[in-house]
Amino acid sequence: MDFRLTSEQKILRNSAREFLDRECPASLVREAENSGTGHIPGLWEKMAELGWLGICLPQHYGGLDRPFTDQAILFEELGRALAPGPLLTSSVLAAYVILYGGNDRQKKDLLPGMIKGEIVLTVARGDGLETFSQSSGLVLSGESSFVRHARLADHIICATRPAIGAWPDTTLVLADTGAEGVIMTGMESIANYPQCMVEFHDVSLSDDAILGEIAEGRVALELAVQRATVIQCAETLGRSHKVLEMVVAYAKDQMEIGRSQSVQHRCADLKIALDTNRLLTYQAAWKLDQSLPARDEISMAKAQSGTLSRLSTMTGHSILGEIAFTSGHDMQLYSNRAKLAEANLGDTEYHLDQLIAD
Amino acid sequence: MDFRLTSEQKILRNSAREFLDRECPASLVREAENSGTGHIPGLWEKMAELGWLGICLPQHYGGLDRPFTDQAILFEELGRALAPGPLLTSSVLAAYVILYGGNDRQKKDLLPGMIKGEIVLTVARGDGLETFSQSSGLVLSGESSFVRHARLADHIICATRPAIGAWPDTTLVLADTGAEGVIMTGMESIANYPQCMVEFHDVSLSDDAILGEIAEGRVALELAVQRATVIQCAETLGRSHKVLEMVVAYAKDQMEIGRSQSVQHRCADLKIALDTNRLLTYQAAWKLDQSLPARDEISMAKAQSGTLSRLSTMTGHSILGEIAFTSGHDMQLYSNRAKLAEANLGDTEYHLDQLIAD
Amino acid sequence: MNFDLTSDQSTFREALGQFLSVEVPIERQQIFGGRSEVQYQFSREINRKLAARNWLAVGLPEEYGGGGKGPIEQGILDQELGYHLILESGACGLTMVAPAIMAFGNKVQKDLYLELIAKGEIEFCHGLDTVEESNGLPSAERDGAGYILNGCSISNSYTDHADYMYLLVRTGDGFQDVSHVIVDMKTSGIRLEIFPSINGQTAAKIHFENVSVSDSCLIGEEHQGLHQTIYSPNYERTGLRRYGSIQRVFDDFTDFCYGSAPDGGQPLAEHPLVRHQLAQRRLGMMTMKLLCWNVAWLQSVGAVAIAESSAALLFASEERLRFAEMAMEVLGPYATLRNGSPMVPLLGNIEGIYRESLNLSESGTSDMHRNIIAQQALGMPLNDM
Amino acid sequence: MNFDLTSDQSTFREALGQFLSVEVPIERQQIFGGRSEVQYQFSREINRKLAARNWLAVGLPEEYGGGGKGPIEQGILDQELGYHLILESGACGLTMVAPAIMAFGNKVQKDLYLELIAKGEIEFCHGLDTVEESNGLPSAERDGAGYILNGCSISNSYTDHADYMYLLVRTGDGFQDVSHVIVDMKTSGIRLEIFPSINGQTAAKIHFENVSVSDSCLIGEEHQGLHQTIYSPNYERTGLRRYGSIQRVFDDFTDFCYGSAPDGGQPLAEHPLVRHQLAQRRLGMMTMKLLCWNVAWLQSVGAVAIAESSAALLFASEERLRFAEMAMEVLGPYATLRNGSPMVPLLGNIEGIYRESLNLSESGTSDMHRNIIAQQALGMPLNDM
Repeated sequence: MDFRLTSEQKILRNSAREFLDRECPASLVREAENSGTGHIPGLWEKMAELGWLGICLPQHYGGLDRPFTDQAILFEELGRALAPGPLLTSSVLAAYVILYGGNDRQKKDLLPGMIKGEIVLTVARGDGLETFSQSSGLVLSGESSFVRHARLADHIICATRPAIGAWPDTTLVLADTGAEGVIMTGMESIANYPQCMVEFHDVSLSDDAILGEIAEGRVALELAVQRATVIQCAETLGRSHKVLEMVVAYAKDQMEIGRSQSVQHRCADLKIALDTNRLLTYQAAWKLDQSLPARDEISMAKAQSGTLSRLSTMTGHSILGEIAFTSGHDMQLYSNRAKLAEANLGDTEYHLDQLIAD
Repeated sequence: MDFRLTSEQKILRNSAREFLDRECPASLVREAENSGTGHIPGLWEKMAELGWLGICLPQHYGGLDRPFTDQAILFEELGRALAPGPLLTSSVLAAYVILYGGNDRQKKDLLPGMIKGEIVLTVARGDGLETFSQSSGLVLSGESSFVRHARLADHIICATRPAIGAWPDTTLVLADTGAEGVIMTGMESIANYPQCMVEFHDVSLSDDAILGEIAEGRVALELAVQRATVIQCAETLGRSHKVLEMVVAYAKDQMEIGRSQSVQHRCADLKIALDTNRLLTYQAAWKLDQSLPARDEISMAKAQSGTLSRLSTMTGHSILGEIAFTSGHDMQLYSNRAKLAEANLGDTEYHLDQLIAD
Repeated sequence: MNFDLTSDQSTFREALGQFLSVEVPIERQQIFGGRSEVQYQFSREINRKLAARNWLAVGLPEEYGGGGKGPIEQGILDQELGYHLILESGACGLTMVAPAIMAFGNKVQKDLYLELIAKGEIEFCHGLDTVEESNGLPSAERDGAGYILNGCSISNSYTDHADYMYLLVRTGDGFQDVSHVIVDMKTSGIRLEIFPSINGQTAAKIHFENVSVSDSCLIGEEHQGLHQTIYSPNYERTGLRRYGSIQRVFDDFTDFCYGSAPDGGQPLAEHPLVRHQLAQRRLGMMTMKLLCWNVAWLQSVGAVAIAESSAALLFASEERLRFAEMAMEVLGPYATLRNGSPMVPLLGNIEGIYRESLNLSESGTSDMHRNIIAQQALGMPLNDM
Repeated sequence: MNFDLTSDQSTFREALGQFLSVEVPIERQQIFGGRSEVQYQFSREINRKLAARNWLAVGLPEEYGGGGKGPIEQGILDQELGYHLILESGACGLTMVAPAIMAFGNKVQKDLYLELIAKGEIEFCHGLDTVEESNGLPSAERDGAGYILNGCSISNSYTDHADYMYLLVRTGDGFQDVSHVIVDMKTSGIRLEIFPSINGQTAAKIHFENVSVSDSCLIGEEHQGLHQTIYSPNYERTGLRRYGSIQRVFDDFTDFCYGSAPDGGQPLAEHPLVRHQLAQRRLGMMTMKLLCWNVAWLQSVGAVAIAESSAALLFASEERLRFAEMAMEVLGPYATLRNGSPMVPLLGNIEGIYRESLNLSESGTSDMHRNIIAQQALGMPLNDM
């Protein structure tokens, strides 16, 4: 039993924090929010140079091949800084789908470019997509909503449903965002988060577009979702931790508030929830690193992550007061993003349901 | 709109409080708890003399014929004092079943004696009882659990189920506790609350034993349950109010505790819950007094009553500390009874369900 | 006891409902989280139309252009305006300044302000303490027949539209030496620093630099500010306006849950957990309503309702957040969509009310309200905060 | 990072589980809410059998009869004993007194007490401050080569069985002038005032009237009591014993919900709300487990874990109550039944754990724990309480 970071991990954490303090101030977060793309290319290139986009991917694709736990540590810091860009979408969820579901050529075609930051990937899910065979080859149709960073992406990994008369299970295919028949409509969201409804009007696919085999995509998708879920928890953990730091700093600065027992007790409750989430998140990450079954541990971490999000939002806004309600204050950047994270990859209700589904 | 008590009602409240302060100290509550019967005959007689057992019943049966709201006021005080005896069971639930379901002769036979405290009634419900016709007459069989004050009661009002080959709806019958075939087994409960599992082994009933008509007992039972539910809320309200008083008195006495913001804020939250419950409970009582539909209002009051109970228990025990955990302290008398009240006549979950059943 | 309106009050409520259903098209109702100038101007127009019927200041005496009724009628008006999602233009003047002038103002002040307030012609803002500064309030130094104001104050609604500001100023060295004044916003030396809020509203810091005002700005006696705040009947907010608006979004949301789901599937309310949460919040809405009406009723019998007002405002702030969180959870990712997006449910009002609900200290901090309840209603001693 | 036991630790845990499954029949397990003398004596017997294997004081050095292992093994033992619902006889000596003697005691004290503790031969109780009295602690006045104790102290477990008491006494006039002593309960002048608790346990007030003790009762230096309390590693409670017992009742309850209902109907877990609540509490149990193990692990690396211990104990108190309330609610009136009643579910352990859970201050008040976390972990200033 050892709940500490290794010294290598501490270096990773500290260097990430230093980099982000310097390169990703709140002003840049606002700039990304107002840009319409939710993306800052200059920052993205620097993160790619640091190897962050491939931190856990195999070295022969250009990755750093570090343990999965390290990715969680990195995303704690990214969450803390509210780093913009398709980090979770492209470098985690999509990357793992390719890694677990793609064939060698697809990995070689996509992963090195993604790791270098030159290719951006996203994932379209839901029950609205299907593929079927025509004489000309495979055809993709239907629509998917909440496709993150779709406008920025080069390729969309589409999880297409098993359909009567077609495949018996999920088929994963790659669609180019520029292909004929792909239509994107922006979905205005909290924090101006960049996501789209994407329609596929009988988009023709080459045979190379199938990730793995027809009707065999479910396992790869699930493995990728599991990892992305833990990373989403780590991101929330970092974000919530920063909220506690803001509140405590404010309370120490305003002594009348800092000495208030009520304020202190709310901070203590947030601290407990944070420590809990850290233990739950790293327990799940460690299990994945050990290739142990981790479904329940992941669901526990993500379920508690929603509770943590809400508690940090309420604690922050109630203690920081009305000023935190103005656009100029950083707190609202955190509380708006909290809702995106909470709803992403299954919320508290969903993951509690997973815990008793048997 | 007028949320005040009338001056008559204030007199009722004050005189009830004075009487109970004098005649029903905590020592008597403990005596009742340890007696095995949960009953103090001397106190019972005095309450009967005051007319409390028939406060809302018609004058020609010996009742005081006061508005239903007055019964709620009275039970706030009884709850506050933890007054022992079959008050809610006999003088409220059973009395209203007789009033709404019985024929003139049954009312004359039972209500005056009940009001004088000479007859004790209880009610057996559940799906386990049935009546059927035999050549010799009506026969009652089956078992019912959680029959309150059964050992003390003279008669048990049995709500018997509609059964295939028998009646299409609930039939209410009166069984004598001394009749052949009636077997009672005590159910040891929290706070030594006196309740029994009662078995009826083919108990023969006279035709007079049917309350109202065969298969027509449901409405009377529902009306009685509605009123008893509001009265249970009032009882909880009084009990919870006393807990707040104990805590505030303790906090004022121990200035270090009284000045604690955390203690004050917990007291404030309990105060809000109390005020809320008072408004909800009297809203329901007032609607019943006005013969307005009150189902939703009753369910809201009882649902919030459970929340109030839990809050007062937690507030009391957490502020009063370890001493409240000892048998010699009054707080535990309150928290144990809170659980009986919470489970009685539908708990929070049940009444929330009622609110959205449509 | 009586939990109902009188028949006159019911008639007023019906007539008002009739009026609003005609006058307020759905597109002029507030979209939560995105208050706009258009909506603000529309609310002033509605106010003037209400005033034409003597309904706007329904609780003020008729001689000042009011309706000559009481706090119950005022509560009915607030609740209905809230339910029709009209922005709170004029609210500061009607619910705070006018009662204060009635109770403590002189004849000149009554004549000067009350009718204009009653007619919806002037907008007030309310100056609050600044937390950051030790002193918290602007100072008012005697200067001949007037005062010179220096310092700053915070206001959280419609400061940029306000004609006048009602605020506490420090008129002496003692802790209690504070007084209420009314200041014309056009007076020279006043500078606004605007802070846009995340719901489209603006907060502002008002800086006073050697602002010269005459004696006549003082409401009541000098140094009586705290006394006025504490002992002014009808001064406490009932919260009925806000309650009305939250109830409305709750009702819309409930209807939505009983219709088909955003993805076209089974109604959300088919799920037992959703129904259970709807029931919990329905109880919360009723609680909010009763606590707010409790304040209005206390005002109607001339009682001071400080702790009761705190209970109503605190509960409403917390219940609004509970409801918003619950609705966000039930709608999942759809709840993160804003008005204008494809697939957005309920005009984006759930995302909007979530952001509104983050303004937890809108009507005072939760700590302040709990302190008030503990100390005023339960007689507990002062604590450290 | 590593969230697992070493293979040696796993082996120990398995052997212990094997031992307990043989030695502890179901009827000797604690019935919640009704702790009895029989159960207490049984737990002493188990302790002696564990001691015979060097398992009881598994964390103490072998030279004192311990197992020579560390806090992780101690945690395994606590958790398993808790899970088998063995009463906490000996716990005060093992988890509080022995570590203190190891850290601050002299050779004589080590020889005198440690082996007896390790063998389960002596029972300690712990004297706490009395809230009611301004001073809170008994006074110890110098008297030749010893002290005279006067005043009183509170103890909440097995005081009537205790051979010795470990307590803080006031050894000077300053706030910090307090010292730890061990007092033989048979010393003349000690009088017990017993307060039966509602779970069958007894609390006691221990009165000291001119109790004469020798110098040798002092643990470490005079006036070092507070320092010892704060800086003693391994001193903080992990809460694993209590966690084990709560997890056990939760597991039993979960099994019960998946079987047929008390009234013979569908399993309670068929209801979506019940399943949802079971999932919430399952998460709560995991949280409790991780927070407790976090303390044990910190102890194992020699770290001081004051705030972490407070977090674990506070969370466990609150989670126990949440679980008890939830289980009471799910079982409805059946939950109010006590062991022995017809139709009672789970030996009445739900009604019992409800009453146990009312002892919210068992391991310190929630205010105290939150103060510690805010001040020790977050560096916030002292507050008024």
